[in-house]
Amino acid sequence: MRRRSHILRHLVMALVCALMLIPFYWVAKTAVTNENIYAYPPRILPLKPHLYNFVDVWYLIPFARYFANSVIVSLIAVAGNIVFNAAAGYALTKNFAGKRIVVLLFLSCMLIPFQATIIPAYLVSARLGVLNSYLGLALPLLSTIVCIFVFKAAFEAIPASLQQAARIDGLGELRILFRIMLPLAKPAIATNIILSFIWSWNAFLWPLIITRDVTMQTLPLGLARFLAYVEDTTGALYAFVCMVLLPGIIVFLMAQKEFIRGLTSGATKG
Amino acid sequence: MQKRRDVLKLAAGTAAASFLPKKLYAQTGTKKLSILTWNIIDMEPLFKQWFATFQSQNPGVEIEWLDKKGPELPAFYQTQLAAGTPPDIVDIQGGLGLEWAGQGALLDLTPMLDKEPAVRARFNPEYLANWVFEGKNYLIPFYVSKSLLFYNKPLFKAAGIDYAPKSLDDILSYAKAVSGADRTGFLTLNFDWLYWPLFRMQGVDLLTPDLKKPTFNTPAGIETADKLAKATADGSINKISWTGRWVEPNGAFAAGNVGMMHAHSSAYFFVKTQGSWITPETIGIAEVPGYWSTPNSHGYAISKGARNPELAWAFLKFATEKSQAMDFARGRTLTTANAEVDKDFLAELDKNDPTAAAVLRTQIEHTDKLTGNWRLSDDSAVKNIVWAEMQNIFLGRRDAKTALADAEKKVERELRRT
Amino acid sequence: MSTRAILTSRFFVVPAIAIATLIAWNLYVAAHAHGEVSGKVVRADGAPARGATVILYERNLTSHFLEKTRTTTDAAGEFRFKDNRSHQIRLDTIGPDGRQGQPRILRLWFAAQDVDLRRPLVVSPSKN
Amino acid sequence: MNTAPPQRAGVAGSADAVAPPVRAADWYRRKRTREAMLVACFLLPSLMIFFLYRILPLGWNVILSFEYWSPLKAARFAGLDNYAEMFLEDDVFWQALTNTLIFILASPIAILLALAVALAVNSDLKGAAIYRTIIFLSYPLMSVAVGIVWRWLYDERGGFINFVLRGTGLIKEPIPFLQSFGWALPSVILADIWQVVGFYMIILLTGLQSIPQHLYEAARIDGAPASARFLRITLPMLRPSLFICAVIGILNSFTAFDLVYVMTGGGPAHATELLVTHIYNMGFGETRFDYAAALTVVQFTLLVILTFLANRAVGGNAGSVESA
Repeated sequence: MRRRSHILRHLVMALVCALMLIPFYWVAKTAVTNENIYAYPPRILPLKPHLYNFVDVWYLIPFARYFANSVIVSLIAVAGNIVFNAAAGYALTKNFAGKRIVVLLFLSCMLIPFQATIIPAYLVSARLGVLNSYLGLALPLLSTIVCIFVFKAAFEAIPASLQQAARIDGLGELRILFRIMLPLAKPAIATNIILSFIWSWNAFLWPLIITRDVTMQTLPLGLARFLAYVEDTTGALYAFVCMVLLPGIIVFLMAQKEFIRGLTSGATKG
Repeated sequence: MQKRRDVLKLAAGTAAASFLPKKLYAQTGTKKLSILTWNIIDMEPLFKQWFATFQSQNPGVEIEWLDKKGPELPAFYQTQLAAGTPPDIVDIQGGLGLEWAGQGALLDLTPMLDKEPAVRARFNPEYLANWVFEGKNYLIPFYVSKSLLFYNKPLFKAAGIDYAPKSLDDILSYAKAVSGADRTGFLTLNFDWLYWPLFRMQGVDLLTPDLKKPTFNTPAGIETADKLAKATADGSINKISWTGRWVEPNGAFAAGNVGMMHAHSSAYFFVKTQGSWITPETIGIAEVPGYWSTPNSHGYAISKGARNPELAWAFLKFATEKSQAMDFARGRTLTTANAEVDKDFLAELDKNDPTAAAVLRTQIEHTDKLTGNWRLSDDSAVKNIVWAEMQNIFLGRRDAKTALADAEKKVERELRRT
Repeated sequence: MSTRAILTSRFFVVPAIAIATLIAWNLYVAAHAHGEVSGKVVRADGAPARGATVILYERNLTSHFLEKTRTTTDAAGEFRFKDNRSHQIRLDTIGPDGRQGQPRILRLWFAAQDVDLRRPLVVSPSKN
Repeated sequence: MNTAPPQRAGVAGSADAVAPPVRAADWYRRKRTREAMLVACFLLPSLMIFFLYRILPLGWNVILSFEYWSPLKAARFAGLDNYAEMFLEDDVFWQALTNTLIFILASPIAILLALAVALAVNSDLKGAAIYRTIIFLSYPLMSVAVGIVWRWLYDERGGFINFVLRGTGLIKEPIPFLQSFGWALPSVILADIWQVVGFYMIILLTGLQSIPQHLYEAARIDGAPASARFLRITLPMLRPSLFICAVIGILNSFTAFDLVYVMTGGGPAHATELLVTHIYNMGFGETRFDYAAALTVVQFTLLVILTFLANRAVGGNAGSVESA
């Protein structure tokens, strides 16, 4: 019985994965060829694959510089997200006057599209004097509401008795947060790392507006620069996409182990 | 105490995490010129060279060059306007320049052009007149293009057509003859009124010459829209004509299964790199019946908020001078609307790349038959209204009569609004 | 956490491997980036083409090729360029009789990579 | 009158004896203020960022929506003109509103899908980590690239989907997915689901893994069947995560901006126009920031209501109201 249900589940999952992977295959295939993607019938296997598109990408944009900028901005954003979101998420597990308002405020903050805030956000950054700087690039991304709620949800699932015990032992709130709560909320941390990394890594419109120097631009802006040289049906574009995507995938692969640890630390499973 | 120290530590950490901004944009002693261009970062070497030359002629000038791609340039420019730091010079495509002129963002260049007739005389007058708004000239040509007809000679041959369409009906009947299986007969670009010559060749115009009233809702207008819709339904016209922007139509034509494409000259260079079938023998180049075409050009403007308007004007004169314009034409293989440059460059190109020369020659001929360039400050609003209804007609959601009547009403309302 | 645990954790190992690969690659590039392009030009019948002109075009960013430099082949039909700075070049040949050969596009792994053409360029191709 | 003096006397007389309780109350009060301080400090950084980059811009939009304004023109009071135009004259607004609602209402499908995947991946299934990785993989892709690829997948002539459907004989004539009024919006929604399903999954996984295992063990000892364990333990414990997913679904109606922009540009004839693309077009396309601001305010109000409803739908506890 159990075995059969397992096979069935594997089949379903394999199918889902296959569907998920088709666009990927196409990105990768186009990246190693220069085929016109509108040709009919589409060629399923790449014809004469090569890696020169990646070479083109490297020379068409200052890849190393953009990459370094992206890494710096993403590191700031990830660090900010873990500290600020964990703190805010922990605060929200407490009871305090005005909590409802704060939660409502947080929630409603999410509901404004960035496209409608470009001008005021730029003016704010100009007033803060952070235009064209790493901090300015990362600032709006330093805390994200979804991640605050991820932390809050994780903290709430931790038995209150643990906190109580810690408090009786005389630990301060900050220590409770960092010594007790955070180690038990590893999945939430991993989620925070993954999501905040992806968001800052892929941010496009904000860096475009706030940077003026070419030396401050991030990788996704390379896309705009890039599309100026080659149109978006060419292999080079897809090669670029691969090169932008890779760091995100690596971060995910490294951080997702924490899920497994979170899984096994939660007692034995049947 | 412990707790307070923890909090302090946290605060200190936060402060330390905040890098100080790298550079503040303060006014400096040197004269600064900032230039915002539209998606031509590939010309970086040439621009750097221009800047160096210009700086040697104007010592003490610092030049900041910004380049943004089409969809983002308006957002960037508007943000800079709101912040009070607009780039001195901005490169604008199509009718957007007039819109910004109408908003009061741009400097009127008429006095400068009047003072220096030699500069005015550089340009093809029709292209220069494209950016006259309420009698004032707000932009001067940077590089220009207008629509023409490309066709796939082998497909035409297979369909037994000796190409020479004299009217829209010819185009449609040829399209029908070519189409079938996975082939379609005709494709057009549609953004920025690029589809309008199809109407204009039938005698349909959008507005009265004083730009006060719509004139497209006529029997001829309805008939034309109807014909295009029918041809789309039976597969003669590729549907991408009405939904694609740049890449899809060009990609489809380059794939080699579309008979004709109505597009502006830059499409040729894109299509050529994409389509292996394209050789001088296989690609046909022609004017649209009646020689009607829609321009899709780039112009230089000076922001009204420019810190150094005289310097900006000096740079524009410099950049449109023969030698610079020629370099640019060569680097990008295009026409500049600097009449002398275009003539010389085409003569040169005739030797190296006759096909490209043939394409570009169409760009400087029949410039008295430009259409789709209405000098409105709300051109994009009108464009969006008309285009949405056109899509409804062409893709078969609404019949031409009611849709055009609706469009007419909405355009009237929009014209009243401003 | 002990030093050993840090050194063997994937958060150290992955970036370390990446950096090591990067350094190795850059060393390799530095040792092979003199911009030397050499090869041989032959006639349609396979005999070396002496005195043929070889033109080196660099690809500029809008997929046009711009002429950079040209040279003439020696008695053995061989030629050598020393100052290619590009990662994508085109070689055109013009025979002593003025006829053009088939152009060849070379895509290199890095800018100024040294290349020695294995297949000779053929001037005045056999179709005429 | 009678009781008062003795009481006072009592308090005054035995000050020492009563002192401890008073000090204790004081201590509690101090502890409460200290805790409030701490909560405030913990919330401060996030609140500052949101204030600067969310609340201020929102205020800016609200004010602007009652004015005539563009970057270079002095603001003039417009009353409700912008709103009147929107509700009475702007057909595109109504279309965009409908599309936005459809977009949001489609998100439960994706959430259910993600829940199924998350449950499967969170079990003792071998290779679960690989499945999880693959399914999440679409999320980090840049939306612009996703749009380009899906635009090709849907292409009428050269596209993969039509190729497969025709190859297997399911359809005779190719379907012009992005060119037809009926198909365009569902097609865009499908592409969007493809991209965000991994995001939902990761949120739900975080939630699943935060559920203490002993709850399940206790239930198993009690002999509760799997379905009961799911309904009684998993689902209630997942409420916060489900709420986050619902909010993400609502947000998605504007984070999908790039996707829509690249795939259809809002067309054909506004068939895939969302409020956010309309806002962008109005603001930066037609230089009507005042009108765009009014649109923003309406969208914001709409989303607040939807979020409130979503909170109700998953049990009303997700964040706002709960008592310890």
